[in-house]
Amino acid sequence: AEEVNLYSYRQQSLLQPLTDAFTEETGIKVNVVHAAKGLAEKIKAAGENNPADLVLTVDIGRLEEVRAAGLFEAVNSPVIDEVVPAHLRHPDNLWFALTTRARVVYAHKDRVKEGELNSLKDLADPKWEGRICTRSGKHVYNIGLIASVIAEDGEVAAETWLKGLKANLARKPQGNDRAQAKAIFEGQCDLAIANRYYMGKMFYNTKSPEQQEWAEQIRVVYLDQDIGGRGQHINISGAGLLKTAKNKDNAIKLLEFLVGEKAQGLYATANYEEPVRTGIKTDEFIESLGDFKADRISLQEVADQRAAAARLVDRVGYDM
Amino acid sequence: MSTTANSTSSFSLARLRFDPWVWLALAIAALAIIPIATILMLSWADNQEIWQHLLDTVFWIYVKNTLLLCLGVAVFTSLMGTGAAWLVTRFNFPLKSVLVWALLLPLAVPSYILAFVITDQLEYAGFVQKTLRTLFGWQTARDYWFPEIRSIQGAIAVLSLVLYPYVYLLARAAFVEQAAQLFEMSRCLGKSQTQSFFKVALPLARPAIVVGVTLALMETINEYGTVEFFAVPTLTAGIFDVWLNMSSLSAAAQIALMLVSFSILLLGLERYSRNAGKFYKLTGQSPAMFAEPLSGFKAWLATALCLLPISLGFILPITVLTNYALRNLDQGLDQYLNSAWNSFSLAIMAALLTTVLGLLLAYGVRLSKSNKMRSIAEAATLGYAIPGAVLAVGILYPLGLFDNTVDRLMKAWFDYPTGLLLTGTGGALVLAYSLRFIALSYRTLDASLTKITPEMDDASRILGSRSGKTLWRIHLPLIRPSVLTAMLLVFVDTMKELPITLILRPFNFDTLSTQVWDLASLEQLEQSALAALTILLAGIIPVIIMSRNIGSSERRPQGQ
Amino acid sequence: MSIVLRKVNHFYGEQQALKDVSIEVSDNQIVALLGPSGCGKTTLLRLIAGLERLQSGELYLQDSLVAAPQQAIHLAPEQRAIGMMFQDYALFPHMSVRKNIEYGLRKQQDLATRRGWIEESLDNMGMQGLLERFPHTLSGGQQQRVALLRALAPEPSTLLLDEPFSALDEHLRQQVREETLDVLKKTNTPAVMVTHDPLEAMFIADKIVVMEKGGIVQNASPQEIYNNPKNAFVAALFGPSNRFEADVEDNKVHTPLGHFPANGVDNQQRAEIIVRAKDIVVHQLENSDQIEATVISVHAMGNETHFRLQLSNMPERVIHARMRDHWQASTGTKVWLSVNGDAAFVFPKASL
Amino acid sequence: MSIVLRKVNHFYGEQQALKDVSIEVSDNQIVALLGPSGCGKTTLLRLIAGLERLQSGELYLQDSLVAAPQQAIHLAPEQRAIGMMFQDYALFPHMSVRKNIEYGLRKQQDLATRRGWIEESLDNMGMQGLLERFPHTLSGGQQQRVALLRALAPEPSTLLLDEPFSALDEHLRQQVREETLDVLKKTNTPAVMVTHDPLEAMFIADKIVVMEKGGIVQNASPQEIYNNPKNAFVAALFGPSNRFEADVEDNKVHTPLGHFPANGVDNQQRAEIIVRAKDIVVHQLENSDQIEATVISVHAMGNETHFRLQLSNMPERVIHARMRDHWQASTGTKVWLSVNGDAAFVFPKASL
Ligand SMILES: Nc1ncnc2c1ncn2[C@@H]1O[C@H](COP(=O)(O)OP(=O)(O)OP(=O)(O)O)[C@@H](O)[C@H]1O
Ligand SMILES: Nc1ncnc2c1ncn2[C@@H]1O[C@H](COP(=O)(O)OP(=O)(O)OP(=O)(O)O)[C@@H](O)[C@H]1O
Ligand SMILES: [Mg+2]
Ligand SMILES: [Mg+2]
Repeated sequence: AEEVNLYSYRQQSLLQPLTDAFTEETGIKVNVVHAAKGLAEKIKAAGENNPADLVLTVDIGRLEEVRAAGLFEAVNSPVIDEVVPAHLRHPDNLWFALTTRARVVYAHKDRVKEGELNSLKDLADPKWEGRICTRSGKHVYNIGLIASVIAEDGEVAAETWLKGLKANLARKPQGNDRAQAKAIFEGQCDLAIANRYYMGKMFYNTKSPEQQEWAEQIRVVYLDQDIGGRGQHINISGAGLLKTAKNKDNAIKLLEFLVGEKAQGLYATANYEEPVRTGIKTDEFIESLGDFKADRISLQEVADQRAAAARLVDRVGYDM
Repeated sequence: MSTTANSTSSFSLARLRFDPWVWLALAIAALAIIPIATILMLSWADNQEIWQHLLDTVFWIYVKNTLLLCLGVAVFTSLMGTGAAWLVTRFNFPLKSVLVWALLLPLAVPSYILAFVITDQLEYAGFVQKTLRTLFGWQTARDYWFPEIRSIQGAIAVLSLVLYPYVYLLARAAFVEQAAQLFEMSRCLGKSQTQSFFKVALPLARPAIVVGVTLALMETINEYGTVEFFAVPTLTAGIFDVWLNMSSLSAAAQIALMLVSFSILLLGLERYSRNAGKFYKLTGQSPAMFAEPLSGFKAWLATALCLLPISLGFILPITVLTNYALRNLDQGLDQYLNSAWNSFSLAIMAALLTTVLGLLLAYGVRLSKSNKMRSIAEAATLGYAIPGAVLAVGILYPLGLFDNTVDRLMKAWFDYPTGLLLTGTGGALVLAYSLRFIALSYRTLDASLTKITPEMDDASRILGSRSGKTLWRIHLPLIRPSVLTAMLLVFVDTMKELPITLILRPFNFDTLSTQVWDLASLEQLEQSALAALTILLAGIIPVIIMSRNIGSSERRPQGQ
Repeated sequence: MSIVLRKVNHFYGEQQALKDVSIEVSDNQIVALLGPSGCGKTTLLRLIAGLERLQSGELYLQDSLVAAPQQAIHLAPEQRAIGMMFQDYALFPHMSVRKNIEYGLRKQQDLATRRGWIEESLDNMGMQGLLERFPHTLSGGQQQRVALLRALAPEPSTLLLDEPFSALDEHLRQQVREETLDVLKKTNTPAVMVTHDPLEAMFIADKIVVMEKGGIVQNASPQEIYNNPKNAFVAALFGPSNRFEADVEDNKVHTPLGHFPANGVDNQQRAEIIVRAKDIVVHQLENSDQIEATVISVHAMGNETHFRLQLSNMPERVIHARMRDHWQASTGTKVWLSVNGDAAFVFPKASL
Repeated sequence: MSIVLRKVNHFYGEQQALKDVSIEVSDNQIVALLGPSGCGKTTLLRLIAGLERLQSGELYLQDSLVAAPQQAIHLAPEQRAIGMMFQDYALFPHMSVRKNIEYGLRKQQDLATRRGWIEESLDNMGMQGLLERFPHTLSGGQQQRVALLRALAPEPSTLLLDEPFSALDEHLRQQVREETLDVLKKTNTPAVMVTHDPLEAMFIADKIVVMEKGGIVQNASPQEIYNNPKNAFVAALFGPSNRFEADVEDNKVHTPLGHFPANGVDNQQRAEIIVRAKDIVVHQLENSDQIEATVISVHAMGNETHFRLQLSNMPERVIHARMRDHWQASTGTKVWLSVNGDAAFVFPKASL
């Protein structure tokens, strides 16, 4: 039977609607292994017999890991070339983004005045002392964020900034992004750093209605929007094709499907991420959060600073 | 004072030549050492720069946290485990017959789930603080003091709650098997119950208790999810940071080896404790410890003391999860059933295989009477201290090599490619679980075997039974409770196991814990409550089976 | 009174191990418990020590009631100040010989003063240099001596010993026994001692309690027990003997070994007759007044000679006789036996 | 030859437990091992059984070499067809009496045929109805009998018994002993039996091996051992005795009990003299030729009377004497002693 095999860092519940749609459209069966880490090693260990065709990830770091191991091969697809902008792609097309994910600031609607916070830099301003919450500095999302600051301003400036941010923390970094929203709701802090799509997830959460309240308290602040500013930092979810793939044609079909209109629409409405494809109708609530200008820095450059970012977090003692 | 100086001093292949059991044990040990050896090879790189960075910044904090965590867990698990075991062995009090096995239940709770539930209840927005606020009219967190939940203390509490059953199980087995006569003797010599406990019962059970604590600590140092949840960076956090964020698998392997050496230290302590108290029951036929009835306040205090860890470690999470599960019943039932089936069958296979391997290993060590052989076997169990994801990598490479070699040979000789024989199927999972959890089965069974006086072997062999038959007819029946214990531990731990399953599973393969993870990692644990609940409930079954068996073996020596 | 036991019964499940046992041990008396294996000796000691709960009856120690199920009294073993030595020693396997023996010493003080005694006693009992050894590296007899010393060390106010010398050879046994008696006498400690050796019991005990099947058969001084046994069982305790049954006629019993006075057993009643082997005299010269027999086997037993004989008038029966002298008779030799008229013990047959 | 042991030494760590031991047991011989506690008897049995590895020397069973460290030969215990009864029984705690005894029966067939024998033997040994009991519910003596039956049941080609009767009372002991001997003789099974009772050894053994401190002192027939002991230790084995030291003068030794021929010990050499208690005759009438003594204590020991005496010419020394008759002497009575001239055993003093 026609099939394609996927190693995915993206959770099954998010991926399944997409693969189901793909199978329905093409008749190609999609087999998946989901994992949190170690897939690169799994591919390496299997050598020639590696059964996987594609790797899907939810951030740039994991993509880089596989690429650095030399396991990806370039994807030559006019479809993808057309849809995915260059800064969201590896220079040699070894990987590319499927969606972007803005890492924004959640601010309490009342306790933080509109316009009071504008840029990432502002988070280091002593006036926020004891008012900011974040998750661990070592989380991939924050590593990506810090790496982007290093890529943008250099390590020295980044360190000063991170120290400032650390000094403003209301509590030791802990929990996940949603937990930061909750902390704002509970009054432990007024600002938090989190991915924007969580707003959608909380807002539409019928199983745990209390999360809707959390979301309602929050105003999303896009950073560095002023003209000449770097733009809002984004991370990506992405994919790459493995050198040892056995079903290359199907794999490319799947990739093209994933950047296609239908899949991109699903990403936007089911997971509230920003599609890489332009002109996709997104969710109403997300739309109500407003539009933003995204950082145009090459993600490869950001990814290159991840190790430096991790060390910076240690040096600053961000998590301690 | 080496007690078996005559027999343990020499280890030579010549002596082993005739004993296939010892060779079998050696082979099992070799198999189990492979992942650690692989990690050792992976660590073969110069990471001076990373180490310099770590030493300059967070390394000592990692170490301090790891040690504090271990210290706390050691203290609490040994207190709770030993205390509860002694209470239920020595006394009768209300509900005891239920508490005896219920005390094991927290074992079935994955620590990250307990962490989630406890935090959920105790943090600022949780039930407890909310109630306090309404009661006392406090407004914000600044109006009152409440212990920080996401702290090392919290991590210690949660880990101790799920890990104390290791100590409880082993301590209880030790107390039950202990010759009641020695305790009686102590009292005849004028020592009170309490004194007799500390001077006779406890020292005699010490090797078993130390084994329990050692297991709990090995599990603590490899723990990642929970400590991350409590925002306590330990060496494990360091491993993943170095591996994933600094992209240095070799440096990660090096830190992992530090954990291994730390557990070598633990095992050294254990060995010391055992050698210092190396003894056997001097006679095989003394009645078991009998229970004395408690009355009045003391009786209810005993009940309450036993109920405390059960309530926090099991009843609380199961209540919370049931609550969630009822709200989320619309999850895909098919997928749930499929995962449940996978989990159960894997756990049963792993429990059987691991117990058999552990038993053969322990018996081989016993037969060899050699301290070197014992060291080899212990080395084989070190993998337990390594975080699962790292161990999985250590298993992946050799398995891949094996698969590819077989494939190549089969292709060359028979033109029949076998592909990924193990890594492509559930075979790798069962094998990996066994290699990881052999520590559990080996240590449990070994602790139990050493309590059988060698004279039993002597008597059996004089009566014409070979080693194998002796194992079957003498040792197995005598250590049956421990065999069941080993199976239970592996079963429950396999049900909970996540990192290895995630990495080694074949395509489209889910277990209950991967299903829990799928949603939990999306920060929606509530929605996978049914799967989580099943993991917990699955723990009850073997616990009950086992309690019956321990119970019956306890009744037997008591006669009447 | 040091120990008073009143009307004690004990059951293990269905099985009755003690039947209506009453015993008194007065201060500094040494009592030997004698009886066949399984008759309840160990059980009795365990009850006195408080290791088994009394099921019925009463137990006084030093004149105070320490156990009485009716009144729900049960003093814990550690509060009875009793020393006990178990039949299978129950040495603490995790302690050295020294630690084992010192275990019962209550205070640091005791320890200091008793150290010397411990070392000396070990020496006297032939166990030099074993102080730091662990129990499982000791031979059986060495373990037994350690167990004995452990029981003696705390100078208990009453001592219970369960076959304390059984694993020792003659020599050592004598030595250890004397050592033990010395200690008991010096400290005026009453003791109850189980032994299998009737001679030993006679040698050391002020009083011998003979038990059978859970009950007490006779409780008297060694002399009394030896000379006036209460029944056939007791009479046969001391060395090999021959047992006959016969009906009493004319106040006499007729046995293959001769006619003996019925000793108070009524005419027509069935009687048991015990003739101890040592009371039979074997003659090598024919004497028609005596009983003809043929030698089956002769065993030199140290300073005695043991005969197994076949009576000519009752060939199916083996007779045991024991002579002090050395004989070199071979199998098949004819001999002639005589028995003193008062050497036979006659009892009414116990109706079972 | 059933068992041949050649030049065996055994060490536990530093400690030497056996010194250059050689023994031969011929087919259907019963050998008694006699010796003080800790002299290495159990060790010797364990070596023969293969439970300890031979460290030096050679061991043949049924004329084939089964253990020789030089040649790296060590036959596993289960292949030696040896039966062994352990000093502390080593019953399997999880098996009933029946299961314990049947354990060694190899085939189902054996089982069927031996069932009857097992039940009968239990009956004969006074253990009716205990077949389904577990070991820990048995009394000490009952356990011992089960252990004995377990060793006998598989009809091993050689039997090793470590104090098989020590926990039994006189009566039972005799009964069980005879039962055991019967089995051994019927099946022509050679046996090595450890015992602490020299009389028992004399009674049952074809050969007695006396050990001391790991070495064999004498290895001979019971008669020989009793009448011609090789050294003072052996001479003193059989019952209480008195030991003296003296220098030989004029081929005589002078002791407080009189002058005895030096028996081959050279003049001027130091000699050890053993006079057995039973060889001393106690007289109540003054006789100036005899040795004056004062009674310290008198013990009636069944058919004998044991005296502890103080010699007037050597008041610091206690003398043991044993008379067959019943005496009622009180402490302090003066008595007169005589000893047969040939009753003393004289040996050159062992140079240590
Ligand atoms: N736990 C028990 N359960 C059942 N029966 C028991 C138990 N303990 C002892 N018995 C039985 O009670 C009786 C008395 O046992 P006890 O140990 O007192 O005998 P004993 O006189 O000490 O014998 P021995 O001289 O052989 O040691 C025996 O018949 C024994 O089988
Ligand atoms: N495992 C051991 N380690 C060290 N010494 C030992 C060990 N086993 C026995 N011994 C010592 O070896 C000597 C001989 O012991 P063995 O058990 O053979 O004596 P035995 O003659 O059987 O004595 P008993 O009559 O008391 O049983 C003893 O002094 C004993 O202390
Ligand atoms: Mg007894
Ligand atoms: Mg011995």
